[in-house]
Amino acid sequence: MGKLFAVVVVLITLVSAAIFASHIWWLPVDISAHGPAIDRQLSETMVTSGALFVLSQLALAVFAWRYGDRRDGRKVTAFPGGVTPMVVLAVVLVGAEILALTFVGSKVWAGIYQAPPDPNSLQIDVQAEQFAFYFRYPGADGRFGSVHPERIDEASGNFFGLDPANDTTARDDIVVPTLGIPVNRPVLLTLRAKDVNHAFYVPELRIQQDFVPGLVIPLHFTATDTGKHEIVCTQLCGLGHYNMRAYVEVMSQPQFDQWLKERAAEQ
Amino acid sequence: MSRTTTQPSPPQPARTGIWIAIGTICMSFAALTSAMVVRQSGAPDWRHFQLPSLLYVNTVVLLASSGTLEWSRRRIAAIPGGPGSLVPPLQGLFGLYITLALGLLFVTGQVIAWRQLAAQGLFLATAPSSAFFYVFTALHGVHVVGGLGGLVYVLSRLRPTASPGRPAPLGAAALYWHFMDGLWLYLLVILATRV
Amino acid sequence: MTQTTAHHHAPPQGFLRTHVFSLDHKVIGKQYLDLALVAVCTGMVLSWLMRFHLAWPETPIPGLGRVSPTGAAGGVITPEYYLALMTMHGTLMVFFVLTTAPFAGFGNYFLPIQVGAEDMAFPRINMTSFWVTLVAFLVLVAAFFVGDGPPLSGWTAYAPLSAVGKDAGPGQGVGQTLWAVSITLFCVAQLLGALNFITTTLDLRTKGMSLARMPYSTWAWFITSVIGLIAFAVLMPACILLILDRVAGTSFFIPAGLVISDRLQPHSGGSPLLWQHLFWFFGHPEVYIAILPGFGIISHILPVFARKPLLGPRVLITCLVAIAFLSYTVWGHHMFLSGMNPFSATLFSVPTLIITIPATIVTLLWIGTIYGARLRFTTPALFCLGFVSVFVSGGISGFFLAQPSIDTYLHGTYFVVGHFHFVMGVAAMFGIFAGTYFWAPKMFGRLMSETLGKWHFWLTFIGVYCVFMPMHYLGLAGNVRRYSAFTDDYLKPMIPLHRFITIAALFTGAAQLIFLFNLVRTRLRGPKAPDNPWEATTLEWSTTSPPPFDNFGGRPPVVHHGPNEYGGNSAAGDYVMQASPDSAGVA
Amino acid sequence: MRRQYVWIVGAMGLVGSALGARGAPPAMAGAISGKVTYTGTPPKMKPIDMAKEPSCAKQHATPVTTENVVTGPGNALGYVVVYISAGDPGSSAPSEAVRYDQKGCQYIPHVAVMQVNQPLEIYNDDQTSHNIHPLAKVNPEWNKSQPIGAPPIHTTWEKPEFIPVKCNVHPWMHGWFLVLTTSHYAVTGEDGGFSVKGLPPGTYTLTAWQEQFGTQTQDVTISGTETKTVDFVFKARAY
Repeated sequence: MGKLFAVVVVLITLVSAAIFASHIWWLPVDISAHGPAIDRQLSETMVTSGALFVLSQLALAVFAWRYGDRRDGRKVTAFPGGVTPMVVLAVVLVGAEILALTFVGSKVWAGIYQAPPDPNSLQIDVQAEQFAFYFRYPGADGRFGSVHPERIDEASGNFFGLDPANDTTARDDIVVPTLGIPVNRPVLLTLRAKDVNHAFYVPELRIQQDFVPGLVIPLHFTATDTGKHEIVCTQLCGLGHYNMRAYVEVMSQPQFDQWLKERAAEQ
Repeated sequence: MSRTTTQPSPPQPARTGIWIAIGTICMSFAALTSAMVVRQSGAPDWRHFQLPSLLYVNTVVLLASSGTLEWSRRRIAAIPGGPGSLVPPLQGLFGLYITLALGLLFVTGQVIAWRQLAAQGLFLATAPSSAFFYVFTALHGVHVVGGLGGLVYVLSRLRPTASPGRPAPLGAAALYWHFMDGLWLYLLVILATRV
Repeated sequence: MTQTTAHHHAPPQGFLRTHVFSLDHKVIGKQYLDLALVAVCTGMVLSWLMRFHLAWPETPIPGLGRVSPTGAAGGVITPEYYLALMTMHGTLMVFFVLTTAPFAGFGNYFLPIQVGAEDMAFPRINMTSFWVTLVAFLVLVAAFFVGDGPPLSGWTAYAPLSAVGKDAGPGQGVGQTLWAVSITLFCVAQLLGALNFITTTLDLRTKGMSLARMPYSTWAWFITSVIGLIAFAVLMPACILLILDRVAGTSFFIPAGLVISDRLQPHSGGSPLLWQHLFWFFGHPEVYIAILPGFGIISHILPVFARKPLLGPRVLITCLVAIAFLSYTVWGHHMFLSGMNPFSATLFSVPTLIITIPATIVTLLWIGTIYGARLRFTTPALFCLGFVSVFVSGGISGFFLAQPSIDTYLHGTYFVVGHFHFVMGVAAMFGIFAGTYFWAPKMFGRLMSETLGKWHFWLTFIGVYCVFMPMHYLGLAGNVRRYSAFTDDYLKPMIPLHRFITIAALFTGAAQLIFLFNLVRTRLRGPKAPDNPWEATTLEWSTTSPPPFDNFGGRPPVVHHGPNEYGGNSAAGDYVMQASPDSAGVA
Repeated sequence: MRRQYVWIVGAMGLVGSALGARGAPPAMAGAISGKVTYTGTPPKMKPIDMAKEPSCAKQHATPVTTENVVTGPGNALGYVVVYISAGDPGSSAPSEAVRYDQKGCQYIPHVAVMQVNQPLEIYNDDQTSHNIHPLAKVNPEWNKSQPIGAPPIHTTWEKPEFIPVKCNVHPWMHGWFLVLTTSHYAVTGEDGGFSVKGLPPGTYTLTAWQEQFGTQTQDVTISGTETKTVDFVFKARAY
């Protein structure tokens, strides 16, 4: 029985580890400026904790194989050196690992969420609602119209609750359901939620942030490669949660300008 | 391993239980207080209002009840042979009845204070300040009512007809009741300074 | 001493007093376990439905249409019904299984016996605690049958989705209110329970039962009660505020200017993050409420079958206390991306990572205990070894999620689902299984079938790895959790893996029927069990199987030894019972 | 636009047959016909980008627009419901169901008119799950999902009410259920034209309703089989 347990545990461990290592299911190619740091942090953690995983499972397997009761009157033997060295070793090793991870990791985190946005980054207003994202560009005047929740009227496409009648800055605001951004230019999103909690998640951009009703949350990043990717909601928001998505289109600057001009014409 | 494990004095589960309950109740109100602080910070809709002066009268009533309870507890504890062994002197029991009455008076007073606020148009949903006021006072009130129940139980155990054996947990009940005072004073300060 | 431990109530007469409204902690413990059994079966069926829907979204499930005409017209699960199933699954499992079974159930039955008491300190409060839990359970289940359906905001019930009422969609009406009421009641019940556990441990220990001599399971239940005392004391007021937001029009968690279903909500100034803080201040310790009793049970059982003292018992206790303390400093790691001040992320990340130190040490203690042992591979022993394996697997993935930078990518994906199912779901279940197989002889006076038990272990052990390990792969590929279907382009390629998980889940679930059958058969007509079938040392094995009404037949035992005296040689064999006056030397 | 028009005709056809089914209208039956137009500049209808729902997006060669103010040549105003609001004794509901489709992530027709207690059938013709959420106030409000291939939803409304309908999953989807007591009503097409038939002699109040511009009423007296001509003019604002 002990031998069987050992074999099963070893098999499970090796198969699991092999699939992790083979990257069959793995992160999509990163297209963000900050992404490589996250990926590095992830793979470092993967290596160290992977080793920990394999070692402890193997130890379990070996001991189970080795120390079955054979009714041979063999006396039990204590763990060599007793508990103290083991505890010290664990504290030192795990402690060191933690220090290393925190030291590097908190820098990475700070670089994404604590660093101030680039002053000349492109600002886009994002509203999440059940169950879609809408994006607002300031338009020709470069200024966002103020939002009035009581004016929100989806039937006429007024998703943000603009007041073009009285607020001239709102008239040229461009509201679209697709996030178009220029490549290699810092982008600053201001996230606002219309109804409940939502989240902004683009795996390729290695970025994720909740929308919180009542708060306007800044989020900034720089896309380093053109292409079209999905923006999905990762915060349970109701029955349509699974279908709450939009696309982010990373374009070259001229393409982007053209795209924005066309959208402006449609408003 | 040591073999000497006998406790110096026989433990009183009722007392221990009350101490633990006190810890929990403190935790609950601590949570509510922090909620209040968070909710008040940068909330445009916070509305300050005058506490009904009746609350201070109620405070006096509650403190008085604690006094009478402590007085009768001492009297009963003073009986040779400890509580439960003899029929306690009438004054002792009398003190407990007074405590009971004052406790009821306090609860009634709190309800009247609510009515006064409601008369001013301050209801649960009027403003976060009023909401917290009602929540705090209501939760405290519920705990006081629980304490009254405890006192009734103790009284039933102190009756001469009560089964001998375990002593009536008068000490524990008194401890809880005094804690209700302390808790109320704390809440009063919080409410007076914040709402 | 005898005065305080003197039995508070005479042996009851009649069926009702003996088996239903009993004050006997043993009966109450069994009632908790039975409640957990009902809850876990329900929860498992719900997870089957979810898994089936994820694998084959448009295939009707026969009969389901009749069970829920609105939720699954024609047997096809609607998105809102999927979320309702998920919410109920989470709530049932976390509250009514992982909290009731290992803590309230086994704790009620064995804590008093293990400390040599005749009953809990407050039998009436103890009974109340169970019946309030039962009412809470019924209230929750009632949510399945209300007009606009069961709640769908998950077991975390994030406001404002959970607070604004029916405008937020189906299931957010009466159902969500019932959820909040149920959880409030549950908190009350668990507070009463914890009160009893702590008092009993402190005051009702028999002669010679010093803290140092308490069995590790008792220690774990004691520490868990302390955690619960604080955690549930915070969740209860939070739930009350949530209920007020829903029914009384207050705005604790609902900010101004929300437009939901084209209606401007009549609220102002509330803070959604406040709910998250209050909830997770409870929610993270709750994870340890679920798993620490497992720690205790494993540390209690492993030495019995290793025939060897547990390695470093004092270290174990220290680690448990450390974990309990740290569990209150880490709640924010659930909220790295919630919009709370990003600077606080590091503050919450560090203690989260530090918790891995005591956790690692405990694991090493178990593995070190196996070293040089004479393992007897009984079913409970196998589940102990399995526990260590799955706990390691689940704990390791915590390394990733504890780091804000990596959480930026993995948060809200199946990686999280795989992580917590391993570490608190499966691990805790293995603890429960180990406990059941180990204590069944004592609780029912009958031995469970070893053959069936071993089949149950192997199928379950392999099964859970097939179910939950792949979820980590899905998470790495960015597969979002709590989705009722995978319509996104980048998620479609993962459906085959989801199908594999579903098939594995169905088989693993089916394997549990073996356990059910074994359990029922044992309780009805299993072979009679001796008083100490496993040659264990603790007090529950010094009395009859099952124990008499007052546990020790009116003669409270006197303790002479610690719980850990295995591997020596004494009159009894290679172990010395706690209650035996014999002071034989121990290796 | 075309497609909706066809549907309106279809809906009106249904009504017509309904009238026929309940025994031929009285021998002496007049009618009211006319045209609904606007003055001023109406708001520009915004194009709807269905990028979120590819299965719907690919059904529309030309981008569809919002339909809260539908205009036609000659300042014609579409989707105006013209009905007898007073003077009609009312009639029992026809048994024929009004069909309401979700197709290409649009409600077809945009405005569905039905009588109190007249059966309503809601179909999901799309390869995606919709949820139908009539924001009723007088009648009971409900909110149900209709997954791909799910059976149609059968329902009725017990009280007269103008009910906005929305799909939470696709926020741009907005329509109307107009629940009337009378069987004499018409919905204007792109040309703004309408015709309310089968009116026995009498004095009626004719009401025209437009979802954004509100209602207008005129009193009409019908004698004999004449066909009165009544026009409505709404004042439009750009914002």
